[in-house]
Amino acid sequence: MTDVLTTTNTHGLSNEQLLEIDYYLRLTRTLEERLVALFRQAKVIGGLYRSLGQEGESVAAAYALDYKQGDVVQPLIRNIGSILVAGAKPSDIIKQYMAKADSPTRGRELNIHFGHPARDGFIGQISMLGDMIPVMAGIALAGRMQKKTLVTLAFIGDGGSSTGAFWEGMNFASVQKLPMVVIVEDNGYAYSTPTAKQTAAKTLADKSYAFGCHGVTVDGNDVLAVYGETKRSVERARSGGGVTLLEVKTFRLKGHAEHDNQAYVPKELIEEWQRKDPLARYEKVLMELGVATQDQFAEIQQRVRREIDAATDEADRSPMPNPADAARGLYIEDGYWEER
Amino acid sequence: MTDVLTTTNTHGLSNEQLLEIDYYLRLTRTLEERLVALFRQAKVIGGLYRSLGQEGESVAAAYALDYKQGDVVQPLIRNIGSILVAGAKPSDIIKQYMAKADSPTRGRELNIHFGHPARDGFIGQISMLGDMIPVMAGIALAGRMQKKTLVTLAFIGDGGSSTGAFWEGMNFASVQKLPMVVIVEDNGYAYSTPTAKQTAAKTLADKSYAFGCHGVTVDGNDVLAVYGETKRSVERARSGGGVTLLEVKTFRLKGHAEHDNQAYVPKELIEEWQRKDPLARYEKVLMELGVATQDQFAEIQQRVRREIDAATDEADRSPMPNPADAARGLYIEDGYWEER
Amino acid sequence: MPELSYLDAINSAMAEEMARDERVFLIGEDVGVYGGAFKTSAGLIDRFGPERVIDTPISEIAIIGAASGAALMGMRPIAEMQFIDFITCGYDMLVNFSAMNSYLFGRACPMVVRGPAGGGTHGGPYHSLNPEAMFMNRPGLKIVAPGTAYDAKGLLKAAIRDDNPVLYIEHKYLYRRIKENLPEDDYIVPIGKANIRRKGKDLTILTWGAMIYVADEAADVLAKDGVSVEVIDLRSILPFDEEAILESVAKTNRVIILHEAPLTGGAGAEFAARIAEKAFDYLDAPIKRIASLDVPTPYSPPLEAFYLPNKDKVLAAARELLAY
Amino acid sequence: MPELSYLDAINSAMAEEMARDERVFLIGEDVGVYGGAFKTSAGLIDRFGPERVIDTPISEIAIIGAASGAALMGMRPIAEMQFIDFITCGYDMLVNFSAMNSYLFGRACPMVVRGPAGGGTHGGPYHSLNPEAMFMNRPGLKIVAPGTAYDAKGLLKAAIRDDNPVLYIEHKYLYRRIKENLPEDDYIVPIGKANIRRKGKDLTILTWGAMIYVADEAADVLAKDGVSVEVIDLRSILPFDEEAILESVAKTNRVIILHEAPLTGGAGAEFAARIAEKAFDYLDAPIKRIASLDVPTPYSPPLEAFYLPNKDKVLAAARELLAY
Ligand SMILES: Cc1ncc(C[n+]2csc(CCOP(=O)(O)OP(=O)(O)O)c2C)c(N)n1
Ligand SMILES: Cc1ncc(C[n+]2csc(CCOP(=O)(O)OP(=O)(O)O)c2C)c(N)n1
Ligand SMILES: [Mg+2]
Ligand SMILES: [Mg+2]
Repeated sequence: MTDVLTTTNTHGLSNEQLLEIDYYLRLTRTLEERLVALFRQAKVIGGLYRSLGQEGESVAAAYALDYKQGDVVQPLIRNIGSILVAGAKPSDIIKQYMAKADSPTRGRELNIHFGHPARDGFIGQISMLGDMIPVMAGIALAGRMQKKTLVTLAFIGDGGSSTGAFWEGMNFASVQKLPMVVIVEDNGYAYSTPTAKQTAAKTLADKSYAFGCHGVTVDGNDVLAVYGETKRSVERARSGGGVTLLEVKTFRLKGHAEHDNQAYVPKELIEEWQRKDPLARYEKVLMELGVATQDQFAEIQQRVRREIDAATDEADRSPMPNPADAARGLYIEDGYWEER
Repeated sequence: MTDVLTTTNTHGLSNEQLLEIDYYLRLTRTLEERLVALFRQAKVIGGLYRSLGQEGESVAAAYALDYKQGDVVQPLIRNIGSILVAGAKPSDIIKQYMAKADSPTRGRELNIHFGHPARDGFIGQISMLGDMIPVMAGIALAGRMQKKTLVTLAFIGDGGSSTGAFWEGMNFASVQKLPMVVIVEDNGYAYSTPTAKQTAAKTLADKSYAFGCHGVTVDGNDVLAVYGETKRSVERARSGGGVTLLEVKTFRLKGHAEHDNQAYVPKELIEEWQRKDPLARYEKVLMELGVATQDQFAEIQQRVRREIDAATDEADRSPMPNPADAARGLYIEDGYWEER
Repeated sequence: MPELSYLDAINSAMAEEMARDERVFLIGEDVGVYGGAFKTSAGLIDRFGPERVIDTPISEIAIIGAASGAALMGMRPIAEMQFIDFITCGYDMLVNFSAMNSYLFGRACPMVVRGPAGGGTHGGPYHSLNPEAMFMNRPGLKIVAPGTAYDAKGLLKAAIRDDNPVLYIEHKYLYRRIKENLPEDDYIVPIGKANIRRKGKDLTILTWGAMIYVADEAADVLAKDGVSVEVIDLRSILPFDEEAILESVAKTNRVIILHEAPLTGGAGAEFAARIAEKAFDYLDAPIKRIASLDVPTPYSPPLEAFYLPNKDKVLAAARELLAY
Repeated sequence: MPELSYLDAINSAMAEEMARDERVFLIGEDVGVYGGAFKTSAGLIDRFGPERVIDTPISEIAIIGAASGAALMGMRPIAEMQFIDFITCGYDMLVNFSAMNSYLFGRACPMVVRGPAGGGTHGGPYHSLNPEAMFMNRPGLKIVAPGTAYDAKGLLKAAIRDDNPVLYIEHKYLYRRIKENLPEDDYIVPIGKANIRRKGKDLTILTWGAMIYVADEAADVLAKDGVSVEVIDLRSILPFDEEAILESVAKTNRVIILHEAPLTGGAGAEFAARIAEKAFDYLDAPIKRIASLDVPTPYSPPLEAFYLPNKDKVLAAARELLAY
């Protein structure tokens, strides 16, 4: 159990909502553990990326959006929690990792690179880091042109925030005062590269000065704090206050991917951040606040396990793609995507 | 004559040096006026870009470098004054504009896009704005690896500072703490686009917070102030203090190029900045300081006119390229550039 | 039928589509207040307002990326590159994001990226690019390159109405040099269909963009020698009208592929390869390509003239093939 | 003769050149402390220090641009793209700055850009790129694509010693799958020279990179049918060994061009076009190209297998040509 100070302001969330957040936190962690098991059984095709220790900010930030208003979240590979909140099915995520025919991309693209901003409330990234920032700005721009009240929420890493695409997108969004929130995750590393080698800026939030947008830093492992700051930023964006660059301080507890033993990370750092586990801290607060009991958490975990089991079975049963389909769908009018 | 307040600190420059600066200021303005005349005679191939009102910062900044130590300046199209200070011949510049066979690029590339960092003390930009910032970082990096004490000075515009290349280059240079000074010219416009549509940052110098480098703003039409701030930044860079982003506030008194009547610029703005003419202000200060008299300025202008006349004659006489040469020199080993 | 220049045709295509469909908007550098570096968008901001004619910072990644994002939301952006050369700065966004939406994700991304291309104006190495080949091996885009005012208007309308990202290559040399009487009524030129510009039976010249006029000149000269040349204006580079190409070669048995981009790795190589595979039996002579030299576009007029294809280069190749 | 994998060959080429010439350095993402995403640069930082093995921010524009600037100053940088796919992000810098130094400015720019390319590893659309064709119509670069450990080492050394920017395409599928006994002594493989991998007289297969092994498989099968196949490993894409290509076709009169990139606009189109112009009289059958489908590289194994060229596709084409 953790001894780290954690905020207790629940920002007007109801007990159901507070428990729902816990559900998504557990769903994320359990789903990833399942993916690890499938990876070890060689059922996952390609790499597996963990968000262990970062589930808190992924879930809390996405929970601050209003999908009924058309809000859109754009996750990175580690923000599985965000798309679960936005409504992605665990079975779809497992199918993506297993490259199945009935996965959202029908086996064409990997992990959580999927989703449609106008249909799903989320859109996965492409691999080229930074590229989604201009794209999310364009989604926000379209929303404004279409007289919608939507806000876009984009995630970017400490590493991704070094790319020209990030800079150009932030600058454009800020000039246009678009309804957009960008969460920059300082999780200590970009692959093997520590944040200090990524930027000489004092904090990643300091980049906001270059854009003339709002800049905030928050403890990324404090679920309620991340929710609160994101909510504030989203509401400001929705009411015409423009872009916020919200830095969450967190830590990547695993290697870049399963193959990486993170030998380059000092042991003490890992231990320090293990003590800051966002799930443990969040559940501790909920208990202190009398919102929930151990039993309720146990129930949630049972429910989560049942759902992940079912999702895994479904994914396991679903077929691999039909090889000849590889030739189809280059242009949208060919009808491939309308089928089934 | 101008009534604008101007600094009088001569930063230890000798009277000869102060007059030499005036010489370069006049050389720049007169050379550009000559280019306009040649343009009207249709002897200039392609566009002509003026630096009227910006000669001060171009000359003063370049004057703060020490070319004997291998310092390198990278001008934009409007920094003719900078390369004149670095040693470029007016005849070479005119030949470039006339696309002559014996121009530095032998008619292959236009205006002041020429120079070699290890040979000339300057390197012209390529058209893609922002690209030279990473390149100048690489030149500074090489200098450090080669145990040289050189500093690189790069110019970028208010518009160019929106490009991904600028952002990536500044970030890389700052992380590496390279001996580099970047002057960002806020001259009010990027083509027809005012700076307010280019960035929402309060000042362009504020971009320094994103890089964790030094940031300074100076009156770009105050020759001595620009010299002083550049000198300070260069010395800091040379002594290991890292990158400075130096914003010069100035104004583009002409259109983007000769074809552009700048109808989009409010008349008052132009009049206001005409009153801030850097040459008038500089010469006023030199006279107040008793450094020079009207006669000396007149002498300098006569000398400049003689030199520009000679340069024009030389350029006029020199031949156009031999058509078949177009096929040569793609790879450096083909020997084309060793000839003549 | 009003007489419109190639540039007017582009301007009116945008104006008419923006009037017809409020999802259409223009985004780029200096496209609004200034009306574009070449005045291609003159008047549009007055008519449609700054919300639909957006002046951006100098950020090609952001322009193409924001246009792509808006397109996913059902808008139909036209992203202008001030010169097509600067599309290189947004290259990644266009080939890796815009172009992949359908194949990977089943998302429609209806957008146009357009800008002034091509040489002959002494623009030098950074303002004379013919970009088509840079994109041909990166599937997902459509690519069109009109050579007439009629096609400029009809292909731009087709591109705007297409549900895929379309690279629209306009040749700046033609902006004000050609004028045509265009139909008053709305029309489109379908993407993927070539135009048999001139019927002939002895030799095919396959070309597009500004080079169609070079082909015309050569064909006129050859006509005097009694040689009947078929000139195909390809118009669409991707998808391209393979049928029209093969039919023509089957008829003439001799072909010259003429384009303004450098020879090596140019789009013409693909067409030559298709012919060499699918019309092999019809060929009575080697497939000739006439293109620019394999170097950047030099700035000085004598160098640029030597660099570019011209009538004489085409005639020399034609005579070789005819004597074969 | 020590046995080295293709990856070891790359590592040792870099190590030996860095030891031989202090102007050589490595710059890229995670190339130092981590030794590269594929461990291609393992051990180099310990041996040469962080000044010569530079870990950068995620900034391909800056990596290629800084390498170019250093090269102008007489250094010999090796810029690594973590995957070659990300070269698209620095595309502008490479084609517009690095590649133009000689032709426009008479400046030597001795640098190498290298990184893992190619499919077959289920990397999906963003980690399987074969990039050569993206650069073929933008003059100024040299492009090499080794398929053997011997060539991987010899071509990398040649690239590092070359005074022009060289794009060095290494195929990640081969990294650990092939091992060869390599000479202890220093050697280079000259850029621009093909390797006749297998002599034959009935049919030429022109290929490079990982596809040389597909060509071998097909050639072995055909050999059993008494068909003698000549396999040309091109190795250098730009400049390429036209003489070797034409000589082979003149001898075999039948040619298949095999590459892993998609068909349309692929580098193979250029070679087909050259043959169709310069060896026309020697051709007894159409020129066939076998390549990947004209779509992005799909991720799922059955889709990727269908997408990529393979022995059977080559055999089918070969039998067609031989029956012709
Ligand atoms: C433009 C680009 N360059 C390189 C890569 C290779 N790459 C994939 S993930 C990664 C590290 C990302 O670090 P960060 O942005 O901090 O995200 P994190 O992995 O920490 O969540 C790199 C370098 C890439 N995907 N895109
Ligand atoms: C990447 C890129 N995009 C577009 C252009 C076209 N262009 C040339 S100059 C210019 C305006 C430059 O403005 P600024 O950087 O402020 O420099 P200034 O002209 O004011 O000196 C533009 C948009 C370019 N050269 N490069
Ligand atoms: Mg990180
Ligand atoms: Mg400006």
